[in-house]
Amino acid sequence: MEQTKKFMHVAEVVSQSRLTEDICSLWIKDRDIAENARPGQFVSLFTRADSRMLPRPISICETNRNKGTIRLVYRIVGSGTKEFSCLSGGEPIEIMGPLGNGYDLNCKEPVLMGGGIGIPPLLMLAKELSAMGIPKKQLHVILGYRDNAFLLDEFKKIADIHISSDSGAIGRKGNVVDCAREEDVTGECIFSCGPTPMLRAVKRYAYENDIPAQLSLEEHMACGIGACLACVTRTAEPDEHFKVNTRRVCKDGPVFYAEEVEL
Amino acid sequence: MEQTKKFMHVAEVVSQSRLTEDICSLWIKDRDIAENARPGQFVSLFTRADSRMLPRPISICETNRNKGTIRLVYRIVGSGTKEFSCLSGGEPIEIMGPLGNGYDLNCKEPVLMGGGIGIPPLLMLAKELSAMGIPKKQLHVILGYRDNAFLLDEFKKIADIHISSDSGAIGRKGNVVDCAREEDVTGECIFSCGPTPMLRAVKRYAYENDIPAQLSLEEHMACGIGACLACVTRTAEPDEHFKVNTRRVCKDGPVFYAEEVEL
Amino acid sequence: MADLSVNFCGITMKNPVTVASGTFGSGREYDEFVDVNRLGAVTTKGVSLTPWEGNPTPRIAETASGMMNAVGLQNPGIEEFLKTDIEFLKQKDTRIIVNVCGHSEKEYVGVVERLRDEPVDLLEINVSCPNIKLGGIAFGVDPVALEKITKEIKKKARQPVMMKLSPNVTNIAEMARAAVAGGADALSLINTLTGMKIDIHKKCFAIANRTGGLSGPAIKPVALRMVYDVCHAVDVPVVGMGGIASWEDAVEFIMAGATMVSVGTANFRDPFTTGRVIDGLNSYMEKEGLASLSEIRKIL
Amino acid sequence: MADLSVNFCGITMKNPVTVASGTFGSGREYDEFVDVNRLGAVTTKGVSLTPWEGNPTPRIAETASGMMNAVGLQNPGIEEFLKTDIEFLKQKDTRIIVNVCGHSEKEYVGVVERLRDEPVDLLEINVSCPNIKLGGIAFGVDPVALEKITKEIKKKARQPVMMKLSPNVTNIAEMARAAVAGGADALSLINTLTGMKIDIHKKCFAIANRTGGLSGPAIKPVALRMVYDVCHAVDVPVVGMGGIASWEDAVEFIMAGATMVSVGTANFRDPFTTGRVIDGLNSYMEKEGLASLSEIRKIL
Ligand SMILES: Cc1cc2nc3c(=O)[nH]c(=O)nc-3n(C[C@H](O)[C@H](O)[C@H](O)COP(=O)(O)OP(=O)(O)OC[C@H]3O[C@@H](n4cnc5c(N)ncnc54)[C@H](O)[C@@H]3O)c2cc1C
Ligand SMILES: Cc1cc2nc3c(=O)[nH]c(=O)nc-3n(C[C@H](O)[C@H](O)[C@H](O)COP(=O)(O)OP(=O)(O)OC[C@H]3O[C@@H](n4cnc5c(N)ncnc54)[C@H](O)[C@@H]3O)c2cc1C
Ligand SMILES: Cc1cc2nc3c(=O)[nH]c(=O)nc-3n(C[C@H](O)[C@H](O)[C@H](O)COP(=O)(O)O)c2cc1C
Ligand SMILES: Cc1cc2nc3c(=O)[nH]c(=O)nc-3n(C[C@H](O)[C@H](O)[C@H](O)COP(=O)(O)O)c2cc1C
Ligand code: FES
Ligand code: FES
Repeated sequence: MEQTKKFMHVAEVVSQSRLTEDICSLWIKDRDIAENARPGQFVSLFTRADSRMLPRPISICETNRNKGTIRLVYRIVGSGTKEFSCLSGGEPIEIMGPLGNGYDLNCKEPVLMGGGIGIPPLLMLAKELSAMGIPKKQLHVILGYRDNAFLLDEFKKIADIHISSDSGAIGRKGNVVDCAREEDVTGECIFSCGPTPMLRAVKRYAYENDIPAQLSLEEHMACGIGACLACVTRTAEPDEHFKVNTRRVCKDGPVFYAEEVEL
Repeated sequence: MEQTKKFMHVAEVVSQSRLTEDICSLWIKDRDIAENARPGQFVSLFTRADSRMLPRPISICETNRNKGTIRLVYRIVGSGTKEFSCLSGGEPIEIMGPLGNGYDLNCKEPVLMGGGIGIPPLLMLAKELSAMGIPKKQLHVILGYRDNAFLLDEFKKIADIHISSDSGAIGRKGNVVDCAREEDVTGECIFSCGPTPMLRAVKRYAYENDIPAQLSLEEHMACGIGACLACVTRTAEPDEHFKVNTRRVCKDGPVFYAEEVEL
Repeated sequence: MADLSVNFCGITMKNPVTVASGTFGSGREYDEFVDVNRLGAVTTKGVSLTPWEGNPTPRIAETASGMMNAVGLQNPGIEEFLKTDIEFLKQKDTRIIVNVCGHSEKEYVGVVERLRDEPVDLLEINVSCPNIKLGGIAFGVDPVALEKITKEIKKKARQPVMMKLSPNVTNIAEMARAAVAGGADALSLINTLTGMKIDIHKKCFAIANRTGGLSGPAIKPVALRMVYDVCHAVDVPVVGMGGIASWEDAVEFIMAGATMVSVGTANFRDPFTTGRVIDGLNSYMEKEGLASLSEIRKIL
Repeated sequence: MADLSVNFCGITMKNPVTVASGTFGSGREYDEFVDVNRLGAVTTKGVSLTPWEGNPTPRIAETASGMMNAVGLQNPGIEEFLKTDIEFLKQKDTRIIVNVCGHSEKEYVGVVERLRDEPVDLLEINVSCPNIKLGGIAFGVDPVALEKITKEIKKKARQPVMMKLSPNVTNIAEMARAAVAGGADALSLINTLTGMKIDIHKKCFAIANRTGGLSGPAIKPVALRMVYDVCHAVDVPVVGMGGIASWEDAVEFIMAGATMVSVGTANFRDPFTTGRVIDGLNSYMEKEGLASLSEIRKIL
């Protein structure tokens, strides 16, 4: 995918709410990012604390081009996300984006497989695919939760939904791949985002079923734009420029074809 | 003076306002400190930023024992005071106090000499002296400003006021000692707080006129309670415990008799 | 309550938490905020044979997530120290670690001898003092000088001797080995990193002494690396310190190999830090079902 | 506009601000945020004779007011570097400082020779690389090794040679003198301090490489002290770095003796930092009425 222009702004928080005990939904006003973002891209959020030097990468969950706003859905896991969770409407936030490549949308019958906090970017993807004309029953979405569901109703409107959870508290007990197998969900290509063990399972599943799969990866980041080489992932083939078997998640990714990367 | 008990609280900001462009007046609800504070004592204010490890010492400018509140008046000079200046009613603030010894109030006709941001603690002192029965015309206050006056009206109600400023913009041009000389202000003892060069002049003036003077000093502090020995000032005589010619501003001070210290 | 006790050089400490020398006095002032009896041990400020003046002020400056100090080891000398500080501490139910400083071997040894019959549990030798013979260079940056002074001190000491290592060296493991070769019973680290700050408006050094010792969370990564290196180079017990401000920090140091931990600069930001660290360690042990902290010590 | 230009080893830099190697790539990625033409110079990431893989991930971790990295000098090797990075930079109106790394004298010299006829203004030699012959210990912590490698490089270099010093040493002035004795035309410092972080929940090192290099505002006091020491020990020009995030920080380093300054970790927090530093220096000079930055250099 060709690279999009990146912006860095002090943007304004529109509103924030809680989806579950520890998952927050944050709307931010940023027309440039809203207009340029593609499904699978992410932003860097900067914390206010000057003791924290590094940006937090968060996927774009939704955009509203009319209002010029973007939505981020994230789990509170550490110092930065805790700080973000206290933001409310009107407050400023430093943001850089849109970053990364995003998914390749060319697909007639997609299967979206999202686990945990990998689910949010799939919402933007599903909406975009739906807007491109893919009918609800051909737009398969498998969501894997830890325990409590979130964003579920929004997917239900446009997609054929399958659910699993670690605990079995909601949907089938197990992960998204177990769910795909047991509910026999198939399609033309897979789009996935979630924790690495899940992506590993998706990769295997895609290989066994000979379906192309795009996986969105996570790595710790510093620059977020490809300069520092903090965020590489191992690849099957040497990188064209770097000559070694790694590629940058922030710039060459976060989305890779399953066969490109070694997880 | 015997030591008072110290408290450390997360207190609540009652309100804040600006007295001049860069001088703030902050009321904080803290019953323990309000009830125990004496004129000349100070508090340690802690910043929220976890990159800033040290407390900011700020003198107590006024207390309201009924409401259980204290007032701090400070100038914005750096990172910490800048942060404090953004506080508004209802917000939490970490505070420790009351700290230090405070002034010895035993005096019939006091002369208070305050310079710049040394003026605020003299307000509490003047109020206390006034409450002890010292009539307005016997309560002399000389205030030295950089340019803009602050707290002036509050002093005017209870004291005989004389004013000087560096620029001559308000009152007499010059410092508080020039003003005392020129307006022939005398009394039984001097209470002073202000920048070191001014205190040096006050010390000389007191010596020449043979008036006892109490000076409130400033030093950079870490613990604020006498443990770390960051904040010492040179003294004429060896300290009883430490055996060397220094005393701690945070615990043995901030108020010293002029002849005790070498400025 | 989990069993937080540790054995340090044969001494049982009720928990592994002490304070970093110089940041807590001898506990008298902090007594208003901290129940000193809760500490595993109190480590006193440095004490020398005679009263020391310390440096001119400003003695401290704030830095990003840290501070610098050049207090210069001001102290009233050993006699007054025994009369006031030890007198105070011996009434408390906590172990006493006395931090010792000097300008020459003779001065160190003098203090150590004077402490022989006092109710002191452990000696911590601060070798970051300027060494008069070596032209003001600290004892603690030269392995030969370090081994020698350790030997001299060990000859006269009744209590176990813990050498406090300076981080301003190329090879901390080499320094640890030198101290142990000299007979050190334990090691503590890190002391402060030498730093500088300039007041660009006044065009002068922010600290009168020009340089100061950097401490606080800023230096924690360096401290942890050195504690790890030392614990993997020698077999004596270690007190780890440098930026510890939470129980999580304490666990990091224990996992790196420390037997005890000291809270220093964090006391200034929050005088209740030691209590929070002890409580946090207790909950952690209960949650993880640990019978002893040795189960996580040096697991990496 | 004040005259911000400085003369560095005979090269005129339009201002004293460059970027710290490894934090800015070769500027291609930052070009979207920063007008690379405004920089006095771009210092490239480290380049070696052949492609280097770098370390496994995680390669970085955040720390209090800083970060650690163990990228491990991943780079495509000198040939690809010339084709892409130098090709990009030579179209810009800025000086080019190439950071060179290697595992052996031969590798360093190989890169330096290859750069002889390229449009490169200055060579910065990163001697913090693991030295194969010395069993993986960095060239930069042993004064004898440092002097020797400087000599070998000087023999073959066409451009001025700047040795980049490691702060993980007992005596930075001694290292500076060794580099100058070997013929160094300039020095840059500091590289990162070795640190460690442990993930106590996963019970593993936060960085796959175990240790990482600490950088950012946390280390600024150490960096400033070392720059001061070096500028007062030797007479070659110095590029100062370590935690610089504002024009005030830059002035501190210049007052300590630096001729140029590098912005590193701060680029991650705010990609516009270099521009802010340049603008701030300009206003400062105008306000203070300085004709040249040399008026405040080394005034302390
Ligand atoms: C491309 C990408 C997209 C992401 N999208 C989302 C999302 O939409 N929703 C969501 O909840 N989370 C997402 N994450 C994970 C998110 O970045 C981390 O949860 C977050 O950075 C944690 O920050 P913290 O300050 O709360 O945690 P801390 O542990 O305090 O962070 C310390 C440092 O580690 C980094 N870090 C910690 N965990 C991760 C992680 N899992 N991945 C990368 N860096 C990490 C932080 O950025 C920071 O630099 C994404 C990660 C990547 C790489
Ligand atoms: C006993 C005492 C009473 C004081 N009372 C008042 C008051 O009533 N009103 C008022 O405006 N100011 C008062 N000051 C000065 C006030 O403490 C400083 O202005 C304030 O600490 C600056 O903090 P900052 O974060 O804004 O500045 P920064 O420069 O960012 O502070 C950096 C560090 O230096 C210390 N510091 C800087 N200036 C001073 C100073 N002048 N004295 C002591 N430490 C300093 C800070 O506490 C902090 O640790 C008093 C100082 C002392 C010692
Ligand atoms: C104000 C201050 C005074 C200190 N005085 C001493 C001392 O007297 N003897 C000593 O060995 N270390 C002294 N230190 C060093 C500390 O004991 C400790 O080694 C260092 O500060 C690192 O720990 P921290 O980051 O938790 O503060 C002092 C540190 C500070 C901040
Ligand atoms: C991610 C990262 C990569 C680095 N890579 C290199 C490098 O390739 N060569 C080098 O000499 N220094 C490298 N450094 C060190 C920096 O150039 C600089 O010396 C150090 O980070 C201190 O400056 P700072 O605090 O401003 O970042 C790197 C630093 C970071 C943070
Ligand atoms: S985060 Fe810097 S290259 Fe990806
Ligand atoms: S600030 Fe610690 S003794 Fe005064």
